[in-house]
Amino acid sequence: MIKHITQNQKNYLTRFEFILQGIARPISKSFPFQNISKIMRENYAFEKARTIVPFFYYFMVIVALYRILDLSNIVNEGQRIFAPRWPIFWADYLHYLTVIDIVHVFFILATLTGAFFYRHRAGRFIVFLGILEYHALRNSFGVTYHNWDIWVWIALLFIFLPDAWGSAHKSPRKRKRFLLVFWGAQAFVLLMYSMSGMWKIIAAAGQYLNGEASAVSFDAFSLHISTQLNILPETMTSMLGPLIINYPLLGWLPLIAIIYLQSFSFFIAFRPSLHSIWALGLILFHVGAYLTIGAEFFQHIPFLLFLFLDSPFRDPRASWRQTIADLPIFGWILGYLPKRNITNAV
Amino acid sequence: MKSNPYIKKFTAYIYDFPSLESFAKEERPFEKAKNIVRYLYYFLALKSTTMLFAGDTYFGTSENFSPVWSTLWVNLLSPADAITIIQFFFLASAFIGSFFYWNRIARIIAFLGVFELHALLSSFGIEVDHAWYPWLFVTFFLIFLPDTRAQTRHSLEGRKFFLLVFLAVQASVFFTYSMSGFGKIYGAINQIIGGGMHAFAPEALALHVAHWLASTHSVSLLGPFIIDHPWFGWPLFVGTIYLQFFALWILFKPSLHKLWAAGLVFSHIGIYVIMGLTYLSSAPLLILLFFDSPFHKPGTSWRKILLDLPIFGSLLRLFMDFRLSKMKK
Amino acid sequence: MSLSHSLPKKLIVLFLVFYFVVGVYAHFYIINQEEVYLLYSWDLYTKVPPRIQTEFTILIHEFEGKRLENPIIFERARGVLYSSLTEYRHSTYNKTNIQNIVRLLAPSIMHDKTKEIERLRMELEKTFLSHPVVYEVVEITFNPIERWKNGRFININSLGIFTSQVF
Amino acid sequence: MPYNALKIFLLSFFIVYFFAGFYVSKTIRGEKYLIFPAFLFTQVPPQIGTEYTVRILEYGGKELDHPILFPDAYKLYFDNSIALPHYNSVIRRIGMNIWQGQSGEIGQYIEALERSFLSKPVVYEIVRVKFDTIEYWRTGKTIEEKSIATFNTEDAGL
Repeated sequence: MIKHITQNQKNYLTRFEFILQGIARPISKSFPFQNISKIMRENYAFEKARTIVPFFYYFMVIVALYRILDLSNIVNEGQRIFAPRWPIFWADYLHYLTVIDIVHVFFILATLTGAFFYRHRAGRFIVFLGILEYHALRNSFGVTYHNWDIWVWIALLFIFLPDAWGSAHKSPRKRKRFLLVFWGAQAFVLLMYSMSGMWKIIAAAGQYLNGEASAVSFDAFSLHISTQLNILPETMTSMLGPLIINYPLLGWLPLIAIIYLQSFSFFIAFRPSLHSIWALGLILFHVGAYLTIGAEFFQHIPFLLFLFLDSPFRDPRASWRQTIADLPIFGWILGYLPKRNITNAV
Repeated sequence: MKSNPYIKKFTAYIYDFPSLESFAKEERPFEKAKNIVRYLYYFLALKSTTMLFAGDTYFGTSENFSPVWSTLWVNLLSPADAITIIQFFFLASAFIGSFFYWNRIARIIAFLGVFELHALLSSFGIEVDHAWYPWLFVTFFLIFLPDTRAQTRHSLEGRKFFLLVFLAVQASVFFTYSMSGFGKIYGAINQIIGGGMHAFAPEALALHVAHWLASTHSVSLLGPFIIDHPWFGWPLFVGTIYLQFFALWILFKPSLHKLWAAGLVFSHIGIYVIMGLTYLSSAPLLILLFFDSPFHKPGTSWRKILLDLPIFGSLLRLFMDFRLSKMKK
Repeated sequence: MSLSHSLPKKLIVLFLVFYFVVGVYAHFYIINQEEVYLLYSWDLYTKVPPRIQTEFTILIHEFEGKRLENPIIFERARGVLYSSLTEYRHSTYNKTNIQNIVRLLAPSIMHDKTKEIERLRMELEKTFLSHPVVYEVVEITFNPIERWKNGRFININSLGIFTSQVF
Repeated sequence: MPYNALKIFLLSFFIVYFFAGFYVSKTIRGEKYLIFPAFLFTQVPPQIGTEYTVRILEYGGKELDHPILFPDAYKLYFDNSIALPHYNSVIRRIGMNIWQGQSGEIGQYIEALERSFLSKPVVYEIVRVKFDTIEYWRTGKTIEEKSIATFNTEDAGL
């Protein structure tokens, strides 16, 4: 017993230093690019990323085609308010229905171009223009609709992919650059979730200190749901909403889990072993959010699947132990435990 | 007979698909095929979530419910409950497919998801759902893939097996098109014998459009234009029949996979623009399966692609052989 | 060469920081984030709604010449008394538009701003499917859970009754 | 499953499906659950075409001053439980079978049609219409209208 205390004292000289190290270790472990750039040097990561990018462009064609099914909705919408955003500045000179036709046809043709010429920067740029025009059209009805934002930004980021397609152009420099842009897309997707989580935490702290209902209250989720359902017409409801309103406790842990999942998303950009778990979690979150408060953000799902489910940065040899150790908070706590056990044993 | 040089030459014109073993010997086709399988399930996952959003509007009304044999169990519940159950089963099955596509049980579950969804959609009213047929076939054939984890290496035999199943998946998509093309040609022959209007006549598309738009009381973007200028419709219609009928043949001409898929996607866009019909469900399959086909050899020359074309390519080969033999003389 | 000094990396980090900073800025300083195109703070469902909520809304008393026994609150009347902007199920477009008008209308009634009232009434009444509609602008206090479960309000404070006209 | 067995299975699957599809396409419905021949738009409509349609004579117990044809009655007298293109195929099948003197399989189609009336009883007739296809689309003019059967929703079955 005595021996182990002294060793602990040796390890952590002062209490202050102990706390400081506790904070610094997870941060220093996570934020520099060390981990990522080490993986970037490996060939398999590059090969994997290179197989994912074409499918982004193929899916884009599918998405563009399916927009046809939505045409009548858009036509109805624009007959009331139509205030073109800047990317469709040319809309002022044409009839509204012509604008819709042009944007949709261009979107489909642009994505088809992308499917054939995604290896060329010009091809990827045309795809970006196509989705940008469509996004602008979708947002020209007086209200912004952020569901398509992700497609625009990722298409923009992918323009900067270097030309590393042929087997002849595989210089390490290009490979790294390719992976970097790919990582940028991943980080961007995760950043959006982290921002969403960050505001929730800030608001929760403020509301808690004011003594109001906050995210940690047991009835928080049912307050969210009932407020949303109150403004729906009488015939509409969500599938799981009524259940959670009636049994508020059911919603407590899910809400905390969502905040955890969202807030630490950006951190996950540096933790490839957790990519697929986070993808699953965020997809479940989207499905759950729709079933309770009716919030629909399904446009994000392809990215969660593409970019994270089989992430190029994930080490195929990584063990479950490693994965759990990488978990935010839980992993950090666990990170201290085994070490102490070892010192105990000594 | 087999030694007959003309027959040999003729078969070479139409069938020069290398053996699957030669593909299996390489790493690339197998890796590609494996990758595509994954994205097929991703699409189902995406589709299942968006369908959730469309809600029960996707389905018919319960008064019209007349179950097919695979949804007979719904009679124990109400159709509304069945819709919920099947939607969620489809959602879960698609994600199980996405996450564990390498496991056969997961693929069986994914197939059952599509199967029950299609059965449910076919249980309203009197018409069977057509949109999910291609996916029904595809998910069914995918079950036969060898049970393999993504990371493990495969034996030559295993890869061959994998590629054969993948070829069957591709075939199932092109098969439907070929059936459709065959039906049109068969109908045209019947009509020609009967002595009347037929599919190869210049006004054929205009008549189709006029008849369809009048009987469905619908409008389309370019339909009226085709009716007023029937000659513009002729190449489109004959071209579509050409694309459809030879689709299955193209399966064995990998150099044309991408072009053919794009052509068929275009024909779907055309059908929408001219007839006002949205039939998009096989477009994702065309794009995912054929745009980056595992059997396509990169760097195939335009010459080879041209020579692979049905009819025209064969004629061209014949012509070139003729020239060659003349030059030899 | 060292990766950490490469330009693309700096650009990507810059992009992420930029998006984040603009998002934070938008959250604090741009009240109507609909103005910011393509950038967003993602502050969705940030605050937990309070247990006691106060809201301005309108109650429909008379519609198509028929007097309604139980006045309908406007959110529940969408698609019946109001045209809905979109056919989307669960869409919130229409709600935001009409609710924004009501949110401005109520205070202007309280402060007796005649011109403002005229203008906002016109905006609001344009969305009615038929005329005349007799409606009441009210301030309601309620617990959201109770309201959803039993349709009960704690308090309804009337601000004024209007009859819609065709403008 | 061994490789060769799979190969034979797959090949025979496609061949069997093809013939099954071909066979099914000859039946009245043109398809069967799980067997879809994909024979769409196989016959080019003739320039002078014949179609079958429904003409409503009495509706909700009241006789109509001007009998109304299905295209104009759609949405007014029918609910939307059947999509419009399906209505057409339903009516076409009823008409064709009556015209050819086979009333074997029309029972379910009559049932589906009658179920979709918004109000009953209805007296309607099945009309065989002759028209110039393109002219019919442009102006809606027909060359000849001939009633081939009259139904009353109150009559049980056929």
